Amino acid sequence: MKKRFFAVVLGAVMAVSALGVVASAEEVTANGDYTFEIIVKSYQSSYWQAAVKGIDSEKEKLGVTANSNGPNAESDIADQVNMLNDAIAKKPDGIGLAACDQEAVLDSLQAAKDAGIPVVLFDSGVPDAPEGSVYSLIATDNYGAGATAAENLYEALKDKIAAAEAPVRIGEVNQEATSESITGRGLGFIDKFAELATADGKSVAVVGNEYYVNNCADAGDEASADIIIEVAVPAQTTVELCATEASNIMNKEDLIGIFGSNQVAAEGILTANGNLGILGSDPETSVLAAGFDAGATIKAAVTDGTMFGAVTQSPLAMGITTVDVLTKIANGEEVEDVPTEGYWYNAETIDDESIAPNLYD
Amino acid sequence: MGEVILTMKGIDKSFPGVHALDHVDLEVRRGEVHALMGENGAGKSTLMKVLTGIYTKDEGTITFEGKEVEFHNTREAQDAGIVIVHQELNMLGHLTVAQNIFFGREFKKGIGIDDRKMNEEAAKLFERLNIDIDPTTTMSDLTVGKQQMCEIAKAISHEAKVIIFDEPSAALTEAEIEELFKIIRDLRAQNLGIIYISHRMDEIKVITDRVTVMRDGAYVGTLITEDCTKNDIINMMVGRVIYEDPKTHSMVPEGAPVVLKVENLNAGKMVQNVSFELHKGEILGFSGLMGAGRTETARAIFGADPKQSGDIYMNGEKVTINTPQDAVNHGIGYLSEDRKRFGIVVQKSVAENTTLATLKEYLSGIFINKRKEEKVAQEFVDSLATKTPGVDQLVVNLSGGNQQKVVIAKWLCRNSDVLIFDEPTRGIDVGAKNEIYKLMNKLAAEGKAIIMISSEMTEILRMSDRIVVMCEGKITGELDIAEATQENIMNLATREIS
Amino acid sequence: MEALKNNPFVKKVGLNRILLVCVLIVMYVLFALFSPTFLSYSRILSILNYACFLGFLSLGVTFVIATGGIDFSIGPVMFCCALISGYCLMSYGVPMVPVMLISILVGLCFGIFNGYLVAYWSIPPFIVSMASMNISKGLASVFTKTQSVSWPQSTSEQGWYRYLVKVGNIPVGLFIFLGIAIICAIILNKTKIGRYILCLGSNMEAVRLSGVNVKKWQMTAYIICGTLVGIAAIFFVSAYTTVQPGYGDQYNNEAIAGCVMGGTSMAGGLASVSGTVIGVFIIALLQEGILALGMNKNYQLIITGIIVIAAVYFDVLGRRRKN
Amino acid sequence: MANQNTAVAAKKKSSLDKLGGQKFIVILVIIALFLFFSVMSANFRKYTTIVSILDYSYYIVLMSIGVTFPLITGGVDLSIGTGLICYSLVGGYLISFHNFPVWGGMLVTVLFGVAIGLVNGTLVAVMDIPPFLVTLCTCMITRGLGAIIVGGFGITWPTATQPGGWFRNIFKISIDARTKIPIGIVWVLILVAVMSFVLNHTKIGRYTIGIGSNKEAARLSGVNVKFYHIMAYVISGLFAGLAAIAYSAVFATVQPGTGAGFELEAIGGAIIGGVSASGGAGSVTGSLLGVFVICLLKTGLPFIGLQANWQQIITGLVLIGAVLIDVIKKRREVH
Repeated sequence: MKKRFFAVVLGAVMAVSALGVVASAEEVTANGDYTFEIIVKSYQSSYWQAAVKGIDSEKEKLGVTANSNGPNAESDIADQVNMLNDAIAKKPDGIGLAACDQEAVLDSLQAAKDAGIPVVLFDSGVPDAPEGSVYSLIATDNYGAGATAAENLYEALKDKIAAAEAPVRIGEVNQEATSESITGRGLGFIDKFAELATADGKSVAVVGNEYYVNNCADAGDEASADIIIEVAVPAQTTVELCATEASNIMNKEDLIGIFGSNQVAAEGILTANGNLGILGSDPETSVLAAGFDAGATIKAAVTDGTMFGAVTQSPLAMGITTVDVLTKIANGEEVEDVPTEGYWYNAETIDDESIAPNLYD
Repeated sequence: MGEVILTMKGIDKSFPGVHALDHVDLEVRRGEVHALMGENGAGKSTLMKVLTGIYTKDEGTITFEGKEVEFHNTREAQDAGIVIVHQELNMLGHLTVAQNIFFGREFKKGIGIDDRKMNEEAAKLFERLNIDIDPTTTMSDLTVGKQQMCEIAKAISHEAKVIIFDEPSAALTEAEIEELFKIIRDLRAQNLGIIYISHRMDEIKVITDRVTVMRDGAYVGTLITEDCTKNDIINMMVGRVIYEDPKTHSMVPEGAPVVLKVENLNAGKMVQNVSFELHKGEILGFSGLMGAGRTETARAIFGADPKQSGDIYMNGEKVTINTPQDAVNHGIGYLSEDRKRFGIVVQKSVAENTTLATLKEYLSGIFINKRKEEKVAQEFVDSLATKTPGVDQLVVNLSGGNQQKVVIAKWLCRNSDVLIFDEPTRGIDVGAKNEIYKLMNKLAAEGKAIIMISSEMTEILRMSDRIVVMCEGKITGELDIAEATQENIMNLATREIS
Repeated sequence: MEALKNNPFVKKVGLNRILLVCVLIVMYVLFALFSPTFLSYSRILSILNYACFLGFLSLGVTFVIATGGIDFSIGPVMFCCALISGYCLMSYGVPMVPVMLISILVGLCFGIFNGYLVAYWSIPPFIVSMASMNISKGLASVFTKTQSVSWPQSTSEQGWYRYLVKVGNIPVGLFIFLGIAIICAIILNKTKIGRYILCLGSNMEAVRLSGVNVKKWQMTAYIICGTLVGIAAIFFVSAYTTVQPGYGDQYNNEAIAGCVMGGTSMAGGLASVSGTVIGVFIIALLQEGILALGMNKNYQLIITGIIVIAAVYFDVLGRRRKN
Repeated sequence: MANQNTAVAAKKKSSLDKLGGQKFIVILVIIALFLFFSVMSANFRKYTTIVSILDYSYYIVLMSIGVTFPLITGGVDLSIGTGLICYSLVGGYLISFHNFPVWGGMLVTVLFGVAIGLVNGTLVAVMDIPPFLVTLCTCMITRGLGAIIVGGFGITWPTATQPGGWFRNIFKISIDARTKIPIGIVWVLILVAVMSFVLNHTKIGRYTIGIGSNKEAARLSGVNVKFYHIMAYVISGLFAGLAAIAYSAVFATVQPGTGAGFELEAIGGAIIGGVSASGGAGSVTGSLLGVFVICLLKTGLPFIGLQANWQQIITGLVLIGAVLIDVIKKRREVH
């Protein structure tokens, strides 16, 4: 049966089922001519375009209608609220939503509930959503995904850290300090890294951007720490400012690893490395960089070893699952929350069947 | 003097409401400097604009070098060899002298402009003209006089056969005028035809060969300069002796109090040590030629431009006037010569313009009481006989005379004691002029003190109770209306070359 | 056409404005035809959400453009107002009413800053805008430590402020906006402030020579604009609750577009509050309509751009014909 | 005689003007900033940091060279920022998805810029619409257009190791992983020299200044004012296209919807460098220097540990300061 799928979808679903993302392997069929409205966070980024791809392929498979839209940037909160209201006004059989902001959509969720339109949230949750408005959460665990990066990076750097005589530095570049997904990844990385290091008897301090310093589990003491995690956030979310912040950290002699928490930040690190040339895959001779998301540049960097590895989430699978869950709700079936997580990939695993389909250009 | 190079015959030109040129003739020969004279508004500039293709003529013929010609723009005239040195400078301040001279016809070198050659050519021109200007200087760094020289150089660089000088000396200093004359004589020696427009009688005697006089858009006559006297020319210019009820004596009652007194006012080079008194109920005429400093004096008194020194007394009390606000608060109103730029807000209605200076009086609470505003505006429309479909009409749609009335209404509304009329009838047709005159007389009779700046002799003689004549930023004389004649005013207004 | 022009009603209301209303209606009908759900009431509410805060911005910039100036710092300044006041609310526990005053005050301060630089220091408005755009973004980021601020939800204790936009299904915001628009129209057309602002935009020198303190009134226009931007900030958060530092630029374009579309001339002197209101509704309608047709925001940008150019070109043509 | 007072020779130039005026101050500011950051941060002094600063400044420098022309005519071009992204997206899209050779994509990028410049110029010069509004609208239009054409995806031009990656060496030659030669600065300087020549020694430049200085006088001199007015915007568009290539060469992925704000850095740089906001005056070299002030602030402030957001506030104040010099100078001249 899987052979009927497009090649892309095939891989994606394999990956998804292999990792138990879809609760069961049961086949979804649409019992009617359903119409869904699906709103992503930003219509203009590769990550979300990949999600839209998943939505489009699945809707064709199921023979339902799913209209996807999204604001131009994840910061256009007002635009997304308008889109959501617009979707409610169209009275679809269900709405899929990746909310840009947890607070701004609450009224609209209430309106959807009042109108009897089921909402499925994907990518990001809305903790204060009105009771009964959200039927299912296909959540990406950003905090966990950040932790995944930390685990892998720590594993590779473990020996170097253990052997270090002077304090060493780990960098982290976050595009901003406002959105739930970025801050989740950033804090997940910091907390996990600190946890692992502390378990090995090392002390950790977090310095840099106030938000991350104040919100991590333990900011520690810079003067006495063995490991310093330095967090940088640029003034604007443009790539050259990310790159500037990255070069500032990467210029420090005691740096052994660095993490960029989304595509822009990871590419900023790579852009900065274009001049510095300090990144590589061998912890003894170079600085290890961990990225996030995919895109041609990051994929190329991982393949050639410039970037040690990266975490990707599976927007494609997420898109597919969203349509599946919406269809099920429309069928009148019971649905549950579906957790998704981030996958670590590096030069060896980048072509694996379970990974490759999740890496978009 | 050589053969005839340019003949204009029977040139006629009308604008809506104005017959600007009435069958005017002009003949210029090679190697002559031909003066074109006449009062302000006699039609000299219009004639030259017809010649250089800025205006198209309604009737008449222009013959240039034996062929009948008609130019459609300045470029065509230039190409034929007729160029004009403008009164107002058409310069590009950010470019250098040489770049200005050759603007629009640069020398090329490959893909670029050959600035070196342009500088050389400009230097050659200046050499030919005996002018000491560095062609690489930025234009805005030059004095007005030097800029004028550049304009002349530019004109000559066009291989000109006829050059028109439109009031070239107005902004020049003594020494510069000498230089200019030398240049003009050189050009004459090179067999060019030169038309020279000027108000300065003495210059005419010094530099020109023949004089053509115009009056009220019509041709009066042509004289050989050598054979005539200054008074001959003045008589031709002012020839018209008949004008409606001229004042023969001052209408100001004996012992009328002094309302405004100005002492030793200095503001730039155009206002030097100006002192005068203005009485209640008096119309004080300010006469003089263009650029004599009358407008500048008025603006300095009004606080529109900064002044260096001088005291102003209102009703015997010394007052400080630094901004127009101060002036208005002390009861002075100023009606600018350039209504469109400084007088009215064209996109607004008659009523809005009328109350512009007195808006406070039309406020009910925070709102403008439109009914009251319109009522007052309507009163003024009635009393001034302003022709407008209604007080909500936009001023832009009114004729010049009616626009002027709106400005007058603005100041009457303010109940100003002193009104400065700067060229009150410029651009206004004859019928409306008379109304404005009547109005001014009425205002004076009501006890307003009026300063009237006018370049029209008839206007000065008709309206003033007393006349102050200015020349080159200074007051050169003061005449009671009883003793004033066109001739003695003109004598005071023109300056002997020392 | 001539007959239409001379019709007393047309004359009173103005042909342009009637055309604008027609455009608005035609657009609405078209959207309704192509998208069956477009006529629903909830959609109208959604349009109004957007029109409200944008309307305040547009009203504000109308005053500035009336003087012949420009202010394209309004979007970021609006976010700056909402961020600083929201931060006071959420982090320092300042009560709601003072918080709203803080928002307006911040807008006012930017208005004073812009107006002072333009009027008294003669710095071109374009450059002042650029500077205060940077400064407002930076200031907001520094103040909130680069954090986005989420104002309280309707259900929380302080949530009553959200009733400013709508109570249940009643679009209170529309009434407040129209109320303030009427006040603005009164200020612009019936008070000394408006009279002087319009006149100085048309001919600053003539107004100065009438003994009016033009600098003061020029600055006043910017102050009014700043105040309205502060109000816009309140309406933005009451519709959308969350603001992020470093953004807001896109609202400049839409606010200026709405104002210019409504017949306010970039050259100054001509401004119409009712035109601005209609222009803002056109933009909000367009934004909603594009969504209803299933197109994304990009099409809205393109269509808005073309409409504005067309509107201004008709204005230019009209003036040419007059001359 | 009284008139002798007026016979003052040419206006005296201030000693500042003799040294090159505002440009001189800007050079001093650049040196001062550079020294300040170097002293404050050891990492700033590194060669690699300088290469980075240059990398991140190319596209702004190129935009500011172009926008200098409309600014000198007394206009402005706000469409260059979003335009840059739009052109780069379209060019990269053709390379990645339609098998265009890299040079072909670059050509399309530049030509697209020229086309938008032509539209701007025509609307401004022929249809008499205020430049601010025209370019505000084309700013919105290019923003939408770019995203629509490529279908919303971020576009990556070929990376250095991929076929076609040679174009990334246009701006930076890699000797090895750690040694780079910022060759881009050479091209930028050449372009600055060329455009300085165009501005000062060709008809296009001469008439651009003429239009900004006194449009009516330029028209009366028989110059085809409309054509040259359009050309100013075409140049601006052309350089936005070149800036798009610089941007694509330096940065990895071009994201649709970005680019707003780039134009303000370029215009701000030009104005700091002495372009008069009212037109007529300005120089390409001045714009170059002005942009470096902005870029130094942008890249330098993070190095001294200042919160990144202060950079925006400081940039705003610097801008006002730069114009204030001009305003005060003019006031002095009047009195």
